[in-house]
Amino acid sequence: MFAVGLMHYVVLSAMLAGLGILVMVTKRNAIGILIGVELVLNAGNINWAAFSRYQVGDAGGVIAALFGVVLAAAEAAVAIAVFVNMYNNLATVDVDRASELSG
Amino acid sequence: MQAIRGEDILKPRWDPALRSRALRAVCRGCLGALAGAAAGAAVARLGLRGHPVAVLLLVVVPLGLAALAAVAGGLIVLAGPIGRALRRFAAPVFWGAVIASVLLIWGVAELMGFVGELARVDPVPEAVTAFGGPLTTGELRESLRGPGRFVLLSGLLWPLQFGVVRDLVVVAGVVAFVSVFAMFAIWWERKVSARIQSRLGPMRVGGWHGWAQSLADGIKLLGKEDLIPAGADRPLFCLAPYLAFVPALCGFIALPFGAYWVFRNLDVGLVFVLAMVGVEVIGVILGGWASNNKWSLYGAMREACQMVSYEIPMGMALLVVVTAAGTLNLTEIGELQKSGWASWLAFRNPFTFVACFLYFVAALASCKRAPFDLPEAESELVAGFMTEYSGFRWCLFFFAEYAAMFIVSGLATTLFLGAWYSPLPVRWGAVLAEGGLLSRAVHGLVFCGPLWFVAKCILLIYVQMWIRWTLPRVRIDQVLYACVQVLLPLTMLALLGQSLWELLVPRGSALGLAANAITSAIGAVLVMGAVGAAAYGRMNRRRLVGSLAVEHLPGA
Amino acid sequence: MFEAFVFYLLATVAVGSAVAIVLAKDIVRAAVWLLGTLGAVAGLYFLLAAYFLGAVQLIVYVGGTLVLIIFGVMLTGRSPWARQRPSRWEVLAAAVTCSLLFGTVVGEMMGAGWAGSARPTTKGQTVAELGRELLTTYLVPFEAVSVLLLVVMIGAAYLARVERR
Amino acid sequence: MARDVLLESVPDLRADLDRESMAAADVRTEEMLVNMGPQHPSTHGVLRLVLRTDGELVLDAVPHIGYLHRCAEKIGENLAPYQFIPKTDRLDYLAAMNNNHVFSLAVERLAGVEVPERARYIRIIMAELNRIASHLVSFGTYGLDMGAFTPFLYAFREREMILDLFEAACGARLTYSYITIGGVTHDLPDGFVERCREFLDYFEPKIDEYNRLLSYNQIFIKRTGCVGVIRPDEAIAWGLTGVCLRASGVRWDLRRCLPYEIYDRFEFEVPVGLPPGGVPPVPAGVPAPKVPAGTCVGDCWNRYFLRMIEMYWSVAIVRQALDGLPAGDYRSKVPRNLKLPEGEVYFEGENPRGQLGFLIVGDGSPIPYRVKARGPSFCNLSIARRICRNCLLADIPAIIGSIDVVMGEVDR
Repeated sequence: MFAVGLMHYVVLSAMLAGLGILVMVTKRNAIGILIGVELVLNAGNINWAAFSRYQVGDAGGVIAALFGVVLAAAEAAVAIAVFVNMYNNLATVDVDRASELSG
Repeated sequence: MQAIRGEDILKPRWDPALRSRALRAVCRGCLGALAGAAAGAAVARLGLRGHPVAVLLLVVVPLGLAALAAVAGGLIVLAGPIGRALRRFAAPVFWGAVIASVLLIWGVAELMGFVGELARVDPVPEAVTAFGGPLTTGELRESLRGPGRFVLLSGLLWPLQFGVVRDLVVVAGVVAFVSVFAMFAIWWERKVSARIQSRLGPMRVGGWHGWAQSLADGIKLLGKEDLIPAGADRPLFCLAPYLAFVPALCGFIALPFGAYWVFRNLDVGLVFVLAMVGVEVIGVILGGWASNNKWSLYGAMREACQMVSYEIPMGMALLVVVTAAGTLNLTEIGELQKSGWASWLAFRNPFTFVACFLYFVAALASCKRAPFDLPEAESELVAGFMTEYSGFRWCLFFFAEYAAMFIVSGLATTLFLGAWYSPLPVRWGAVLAEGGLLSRAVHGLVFCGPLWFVAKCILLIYVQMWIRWTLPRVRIDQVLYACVQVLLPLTMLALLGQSLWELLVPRGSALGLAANAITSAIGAVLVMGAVGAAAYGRMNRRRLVGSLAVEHLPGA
Repeated sequence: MFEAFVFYLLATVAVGSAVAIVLAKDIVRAAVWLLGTLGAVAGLYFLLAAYFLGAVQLIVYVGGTLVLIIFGVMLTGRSPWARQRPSRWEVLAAAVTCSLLFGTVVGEMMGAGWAGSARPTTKGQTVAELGRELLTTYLVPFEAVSVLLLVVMIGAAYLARVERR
Repeated sequence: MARDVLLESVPDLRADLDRESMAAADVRTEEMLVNMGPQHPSTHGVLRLVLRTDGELVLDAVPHIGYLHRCAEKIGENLAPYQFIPKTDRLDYLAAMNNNHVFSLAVERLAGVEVPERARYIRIIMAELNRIASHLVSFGTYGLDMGAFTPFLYAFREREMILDLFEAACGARLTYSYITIGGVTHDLPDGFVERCREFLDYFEPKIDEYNRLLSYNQIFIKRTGCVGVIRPDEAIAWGLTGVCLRASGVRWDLRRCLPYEIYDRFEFEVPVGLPPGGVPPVPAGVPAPKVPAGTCVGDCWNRYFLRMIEMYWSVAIVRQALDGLPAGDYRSKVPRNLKLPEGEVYFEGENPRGQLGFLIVGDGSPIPYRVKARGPSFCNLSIARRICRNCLLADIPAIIGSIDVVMGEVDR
């Protein structure tokens, strides 16, 4: 119980991933969905770091997590740019109302 | 008409009834604590066979409380004479308090180091987690040299062998330092601005140059009504000042004040401190957003723009030094600069020299000091993100600002300006460093030590103040232009040049030494020039401020 | 014991904040709760001795991405639909699905038999080692990420640009 | 008249206005109406500007006035002129001497009162000293608007000395009522001339210090250069006077163009706004100022800088007036119930902020039938909406500050 191991981190990350997907599904605001995506990415990154420390034992996992952080930042930048643009054109960031993009 | 004198402001106006009631309560508390200590001693000796934890909890703590109560009682009884003495000898009291606090900090650090060393002598890993701890009070008493048997002292020292306790003490020390420093800096900024503007500034509260002004202001602020606007997002509004203040405090975790004076010697110390400076912005943005005020919102937006953009040149300018030092560990970077003035990293080569100035400009912008104080520009945005704040929460924003000033100055000191080392090579004082307590104190005063670090930081903060009270404010588009089109390319060039320099110019080559000599000479000339200008201004104060004394004029 | 205490504390903060994001009605509140999750995850990285990752998480995620998100919220304003909630059965269905997903994942992982070594490694965790690895073993992904960042920078600047007279 | 010709050349401003607001409307971003004032640190009193903003960009700024209205003109119809003089103090309260002066001159012209020679010189000394004091406040608060706090205190340090001089002469430090119909209320106190000279010798080099501190500061030039530009034809069309007009390059100063009192006896120049590299005229013996790059005629920087140059010339005029100060009466005998003849007079004088005019209609009784003031701040403020359009939020204090309005005079 008191010794923290790999499984603790894996379960935590699964929880965060599940909650992240829940956020993605339930939010209609595009930025809310982005927040959900960030949660899922964080969950993945925890796994990378935990496996790197407890299972594999080299720097690969940490580096993959670093790439994950960078990708998340990049994704957020583009997403926010898209949302601002969308807001400029449609005056809303409700994804249900942005059906024009699908055409 | 009776003039209001400064000392009246701090004069306690005791209601005699209240005074006797307070005195009685304090006496009762003192006696109760003493009785509790006696009972505790009996219980600890008989029931628990003198276990250190029991002694600590049952005897030392009540005795401490009794001592506090006794001191409080003494203060109440002697309030009149003490107040008079304080007023009479304000300057000696002030400077005595400063020196005493420095000695106190040093003493606590020495004791902690002493106990830590003892605990490390006999490392029994299991014992650390066990109830008793690796060291008993008896062992501590043995190792304390001296005539008496320091039962109480060893009881006090006993908890210090645990890392958690030492950490708590240091955290308390850091919080106290930040608070006291912020109050000092606020008072000092008022004095500096006053001198720049040919005024006197606070002169009354406390006696010597109004040194207690910040204290009085703090008490006033604590007593103010904590207003929350009707349309505000209450939880966020209340949370925001803490989100600004706590990261600023966390920045001190990895900031080294001396070779061993660092809370956590992180391998990534530099990135951590930078991150903490960057996280502070969230509190400001949320404060601006939650206030439900358009001016606050403007302040928040400006802060977000400015911080996010200026972190890049700031980080890049620091990277220049990191490539020269080859590490992100702030303590190791500091250790590189122990061989005197010329070894300071700012003078390593032309690129680090330039990066020093670039960093300073970016740092000014990122802790929103003038001329980059757009988020709180009073002539445009009333008070920016702080418009709706009052009392303690407003105070927290202020503390966060001064803490951030200290952190960015601390980074500049650590990375560019020789960290905690004096301009003299530290090996000149090697003999002193080996000696006893006194010679080590002299060594810490002359060659290296936290005092040098703090002094350099305060000097840099003074420069920040000087700039603030001289320059007008820039416009938001100019702020962003200066960042993206001026600072960023320049820092990039400096980084590129520094990388090439590291590759092409070997350590100790003629070119490297020549560059080192020239940049150190330029630095020395700059410092001498500043000192000379200050001395000139001091000597010609009257003439510079105004030859026409007021008493010459009619009506005066 | 200490490690376990810190782990459970941070895990509680992370999951609690994530739950709060799900329940948050206001998008700014959700962003603030995200701060809790991100900070706690950074703490977990420190606990995993991945100090560099933790510091990067703080500087990029909290200091950069989160600010960007809050900025985005401010730029897109409080439009009347931003607070609109999905219907109750939608939330219920989503929650059930996500719980199932969570259960499956955990079950699979339990079955996978990853014991994890009892003595966690400290290899490859210092900045120097990370840097060396990045520029040797992982050079290609590193460069790919660099190019990606450049593309993102240009793309975001292009997208967010407002055409004015 | 030259003015009419220039007026015709101005394009229809209203059409221009609508076109711009139409163009701004089709950008789909969050527009925000922001209330700047009446309580705001940089609206110089109780001016209220309603800003229509898009982010940091100000699309439109509508001034709302009237928060300081005190019925000054109506009061003027119920008081004898000498009783109205204290009310004129409270119009442009930073230049009370000049207000007294112009009102007294208007009444004297209507009633045909002669003013002794000594009083005329004293009036010039006081008016020009007050011009310096007023420009000092303007300079200091402009620095404050730009975020530089220090010039403000420097300016007030020097203004304090002028106020000491005024206090010695009349006992008041803000609302003097010193210049009155037929002369001044008291003679100058002993030693005034020497002290005044001492002040002038002290003050003149300070102007250069201010220039080095603020005027030539690169940040300051970047903030104010080519911001809020007023073209000369616009300036005339909107009825601007004083510094706002001259900064646009129109050489129009009543002291020189239609000399009143005894201004024709003094040597002084009328500086106007100049393009970069231009050297405005200054008295001999002071460092030559130069208009720096990054500015243009009619911008905020030129309006600000003209005040600095005018302080040099005011110092020069005061020196000449002190030299020529004759002995004699300081006030002519004016009956208490001075009958105002039937008829009307409109008289304008050059105040620090522009031309202050008084229209006084007499009907044979001691109390005027109508008193009407033309406040320069009011007319100058009218162009604010025109030049505060499509600028940044931070430019608003820069523009309003450079117009330098005093709300007491706008609202009257």
